[in-house]
Amino acid sequence: MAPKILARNDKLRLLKQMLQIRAFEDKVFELLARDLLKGASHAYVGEEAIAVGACAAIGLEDYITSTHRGHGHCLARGADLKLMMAELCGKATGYCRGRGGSMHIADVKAGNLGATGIVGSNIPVATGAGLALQMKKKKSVCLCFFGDGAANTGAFHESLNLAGLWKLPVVYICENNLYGMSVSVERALAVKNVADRASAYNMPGKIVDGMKVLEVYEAVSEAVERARRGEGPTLLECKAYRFRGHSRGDSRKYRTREEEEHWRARDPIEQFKKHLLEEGALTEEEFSALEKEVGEETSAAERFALQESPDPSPDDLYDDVYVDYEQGNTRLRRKS
Amino acid sequence: MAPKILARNDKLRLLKQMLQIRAFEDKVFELLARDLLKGASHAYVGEEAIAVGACAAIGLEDYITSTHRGHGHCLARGADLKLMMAELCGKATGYCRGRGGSMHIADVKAGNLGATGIVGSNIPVATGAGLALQMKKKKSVCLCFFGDGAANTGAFHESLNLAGLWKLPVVYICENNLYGMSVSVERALAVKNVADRASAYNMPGKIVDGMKVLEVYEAVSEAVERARRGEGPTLLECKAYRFRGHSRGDSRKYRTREEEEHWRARDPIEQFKKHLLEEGALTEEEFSALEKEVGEETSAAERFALQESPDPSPDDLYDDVYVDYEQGNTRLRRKS
Amino acid sequence: MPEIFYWEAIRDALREEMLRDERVFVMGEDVAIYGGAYGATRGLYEEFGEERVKDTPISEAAIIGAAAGAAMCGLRPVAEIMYIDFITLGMDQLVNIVAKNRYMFGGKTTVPMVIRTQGGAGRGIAAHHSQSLETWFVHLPGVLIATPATPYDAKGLLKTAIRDDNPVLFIEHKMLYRTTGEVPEGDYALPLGQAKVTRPGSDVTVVSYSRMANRSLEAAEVVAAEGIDAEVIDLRSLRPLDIESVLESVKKTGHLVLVSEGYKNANALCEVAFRVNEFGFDYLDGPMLRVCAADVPVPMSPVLEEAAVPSVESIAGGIRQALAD
Amino acid sequence: MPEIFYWEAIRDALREEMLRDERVFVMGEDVAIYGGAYGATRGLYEEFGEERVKDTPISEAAIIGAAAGAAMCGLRPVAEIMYIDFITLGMDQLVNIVAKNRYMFGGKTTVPMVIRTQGGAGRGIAAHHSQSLETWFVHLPGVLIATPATPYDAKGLLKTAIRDDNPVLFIEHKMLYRTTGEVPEGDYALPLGQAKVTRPGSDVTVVSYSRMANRSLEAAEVVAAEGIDAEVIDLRSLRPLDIESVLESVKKTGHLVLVSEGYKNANALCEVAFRVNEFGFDYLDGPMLRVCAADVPVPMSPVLEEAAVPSVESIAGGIRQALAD
Ligand SMILES: Cc1ncc(C[n+]2csc(CCOP(=O)(O)OP(=O)(O)O)c2C)c(N)n1
Ligand SMILES: Cc1ncc(C[n+]2csc(CCOP(=O)(O)OP(=O)(O)O)c2C)c(N)n1
Ligand SMILES: [Mg+2]
Ligand SMILES: [Mg+2]
Repeated sequence: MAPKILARNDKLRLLKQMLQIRAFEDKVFELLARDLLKGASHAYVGEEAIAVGACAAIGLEDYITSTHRGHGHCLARGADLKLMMAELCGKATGYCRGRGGSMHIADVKAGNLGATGIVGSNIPVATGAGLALQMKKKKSVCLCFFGDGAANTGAFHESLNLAGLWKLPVVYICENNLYGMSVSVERALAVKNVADRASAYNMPGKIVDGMKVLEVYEAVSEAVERARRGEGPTLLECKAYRFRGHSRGDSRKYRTREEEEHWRARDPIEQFKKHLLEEGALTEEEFSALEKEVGEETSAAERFALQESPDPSPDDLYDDVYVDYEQGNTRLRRKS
Repeated sequence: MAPKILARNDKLRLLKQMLQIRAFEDKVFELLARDLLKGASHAYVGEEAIAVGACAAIGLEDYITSTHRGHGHCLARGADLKLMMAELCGKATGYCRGRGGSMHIADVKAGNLGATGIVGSNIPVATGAGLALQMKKKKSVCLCFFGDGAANTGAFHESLNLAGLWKLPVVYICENNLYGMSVSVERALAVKNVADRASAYNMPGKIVDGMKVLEVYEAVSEAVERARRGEGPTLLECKAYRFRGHSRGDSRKYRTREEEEHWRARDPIEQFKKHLLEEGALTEEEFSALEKEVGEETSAAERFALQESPDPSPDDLYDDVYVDYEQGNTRLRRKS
Repeated sequence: MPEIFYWEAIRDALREEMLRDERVFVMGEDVAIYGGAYGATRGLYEEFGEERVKDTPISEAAIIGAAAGAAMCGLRPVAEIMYIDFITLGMDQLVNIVAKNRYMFGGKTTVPMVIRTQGGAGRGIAAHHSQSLETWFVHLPGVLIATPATPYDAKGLLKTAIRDDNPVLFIEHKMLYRTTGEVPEGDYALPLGQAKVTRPGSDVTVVSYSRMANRSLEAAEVVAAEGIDAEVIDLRSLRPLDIESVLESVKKTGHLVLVSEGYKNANALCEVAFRVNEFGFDYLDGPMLRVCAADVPVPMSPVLEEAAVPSVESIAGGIRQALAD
Repeated sequence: MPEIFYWEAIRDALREEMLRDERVFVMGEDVAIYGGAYGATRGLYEEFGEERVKDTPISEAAIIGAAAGAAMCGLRPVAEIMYIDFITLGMDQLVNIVAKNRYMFGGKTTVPMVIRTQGGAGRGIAAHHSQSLETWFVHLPGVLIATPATPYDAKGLLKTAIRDDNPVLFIEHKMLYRTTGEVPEGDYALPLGQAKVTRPGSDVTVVSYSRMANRSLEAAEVVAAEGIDAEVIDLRSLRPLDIESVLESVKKTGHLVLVSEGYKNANALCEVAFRVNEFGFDYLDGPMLRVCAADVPVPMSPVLEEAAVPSVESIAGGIRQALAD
């Protein structure tokens, strides 16, 4: 079954999401620089096509799991910019009431099982989500995002083996941005491509141009359909590049400026914009209007986070470690 | 480079080792039944050709790592039956002074880095041994034994990736006896063969008839030579069968008696004996003499362990947790 | 009341909960056809089929992590880790996902799952199959911990664990599976966090859990013959911890002996001691005393193994010493 | 004496030991080209090359296990686990191989390796990057544990750790890398297991380690202004544990406050408390008191994060309360 052909509106939605991710992260880095935002933030800039293309292929009943580089997944899954920004700023109004920050945004009810600070650690979780969907006899799937570095973790291996064995409805989407922090794929992965490992788990593996949102969309759609048909998981490797350093303070001495230029010339937003202009689905004016709209949304998110949102109260520190129990000073008790 | 052709004497040595393993374990199970030996013992019977064939391919400067099913590796690596039996009986004279028992025999100085009770957990250790050999610019190798079940652990994946990446001199020898405890390979491994995974780590993978000691010897010799040449690791999968249950008390309801019969008809000792008889390297009389010799050695080992060896003293309980420190009642102190 | 085995109590709890709630399922190594390394899932595969009783590959991290994912998506997995020694392989999933997701995600998700595992020495199977590692998880917010010592407690606490919306680490003891005890027929659930005074006494309080709770009781009988009247408390769960019951007892006795099969150094029961120091400082007539496993990897040799963990005699010795100090 | 950064002290120790002993090498994630997430291996790759400074894949179990294998085969690896939170991924190797092989194999092998890692909160990087998990390893026979609070201790203890034939867990603190302190030039090594009295005092003993040792010192100055003369002890290593120094101090002061950034429940310092109870029961004029991290996953929000770990103010509060009790 071929993926659904995207209507013009859908395509413009994808473009907008990509712009949102970029604008959001530009803002995040501005706030980091101004010390208005604390913590570590890993930028997705350059990789927008992956999350956006992939999430366009699923519906409300499906799930995703995210990574430490999760803003893109979140936004593409339909997150509210305001609640996201509030979360990054550690505010009570954020997705996780300020407890998670950039690396731990989740919105389980909306199908986002969460980001994680431990590389590879959501791969088993996604696999378990797939198991639940299979056991409940749902036609739903889980998209599992992870990096090239994560493909060398034990969790990757154990999970993909289980999914291949049990034919779980999970699409494993490796975002190969050529580096795990400072270590290049050639210096970390014994094989050339992560997708080369698919055969070790009895699932199809495919390399996708991760700088092209429609290619990602199509590949993920196909894998999703396969999973919905009960034929099991797929391993997709989206080749891409992170334009920024691994995190703030990374001097990027492990890669050349030439390499960066080469990839910047393949900017996924620019490519998609060009494509849409060429097929007549977009005009320059419409693009500018979109950019403006996104800029305003981002500013509104900033305002919401920094001006309209309270910090969490230290009094709430102990809330919600457990369901139905409360931590007193001497004893954890079941609430009555 | 082809493996060294084995002289008649060498072949008889291999035969003897296989007989030793079998006799030793028959004795172990007898002692277990008579309650003279405590703990868990995992029998290698049926798989003797693997350890014996593999260890014949290495020399004194090389290493092995073993598993929970380690008696065969130990004996093939040249262990003293007496010290082994004493160890299984928890005696002070055993390889590990009675602290390790069946699952933790080691003789590091003689090149056996030890058995382990945690499935898969010696795969990283073997990989580190390979690293040490490489860094010391030795031409030595490490043979890493593990089961089919271990091929689904995270440790397997992380280790083989590292070894493939760094071209470490390690030969990974999977003893595929069709089951991990009660779970058949088909119900645990997403692919048909463990060797199919070699390509995921950029190393050669090969399936070997694990019931034929000379085939194992040849395949391991080739992999060892490759490693000595600095060309990196190999993954060998030796297909075999454990004739006994996983451990005592296993009713083997996960497999059929027909399947057992089928494999018993391929007994590695019988096959090798037949081969040697046919090529005129052995007579029935010589075989009987060998069996008798091995029987006597085993009895001597039993005697040594049960009659000539003291239990460890509870006073030594705290010895050797640390080098150069002693544990007093209140404080761990550096010995002066 | 019928007497049944500890393993049967666990099996019955699983079975009844699976009948009650179709979201409950069992997964782990050798839990289906084999029925579990210690037989605690025997018969479930035959009754419920592989849909709900799942043998897994040897992949502890994936077992725990997949259970977590399934739990977040509405199921109620009971995952088995065959030996607590192997939980180290799924430690990241347990510590960083299972225990933290709810809080870290702002209280907006639940991870209702049980990890059944077992620990303890006694079978001569050495350092990789004999540890008692519960202390680590007492030092980890986010999971509840049950440590039943009897068939009755095992069944009642496991039912509660399965019904609880929090992740529960359910730690059995390998030497208890073949012990028997009275268990009422039919459904009952026991609350987590309620210690049980298994022997009332007035001279000294002995606090323990799991197999050592039974040994402590035996030791109390030994010293009873010498005129020492020990009160024995089985904590039954390590989180929640019923410190009130301990305080109440120490208030009466003035002496406290802690007994655990975990390594001595920084043993979880030091927490009990600390709280007694905090909230019952004036109750104490002498130093608190502990009888724990030696700080060594559990040795295989039966002679050494016996010396490495608390025995009835060493517990009795501890009780005597507490009163002598 | 020159003042250098904590990260430099570590780097210098590594460098000097690598020059001294060619068996010493460094491996871990981003330790080579990047120079370590917190810069503590900067320059080593340039000086020693990739032969002895090895970037690894993201494979914590393989890092620890391979270091163990290499150590058993005669090298002296210094493996880096970037955050102690990730040690959970190599937990089996650390617990079941590194810590046990020597004893389990009858004392006939050694595993001379160092695992360098770092813990602690303070950067707003939340629950997966802010834990202080040392307690687990205090409850694990077989590894020594260093927790330096100053550049001087960091350099001297790391040298000892590398030269020691035992596996050593060397736990740095992420908020200390950019603190400075006086460090003599050239070679010196500090013994493990010797606490340091960083402030003599007579009213109350405050025991801590790592970053909290420094905070405790600040808190002591705060209460000094109120007339409370606190003695502050930095344990510097958690195994061996210098309980004598603590006992000596408590004998003098009669009061003990324990300060740790680890979770409160079953915190490793309960071990110190237990031993003081055991060997210094009569020294105590009131309950021992602890100031630890809250029993919650460390939250990201700066407001909550600050509330979750001991602050100078909360430590000062603890000291006051210990004297009020
Ligand atoms: C288990 C673990 N090890 C190390 C780290 C530190 N770390 C954070 S991100 C990262 C690189 C991850 O690489 P990759 O999976 O390719 O994702 P990317 O950052 O490139 O998106 C590392 C090493 C971590 N967070 N978790
Ligand atoms: C990590 C771990 N999980 C589970 C076990 C329990 N166990 C012991 S042996 C075994 C089966 C191992 O299978 P395989 O690797 O094929 O080796 P075999 O026993 O067949 O030789 C299992 C599950 C263990 N010892 N370690
Ligand atoms: Mg990457
Ligand atoms: Mg097997």
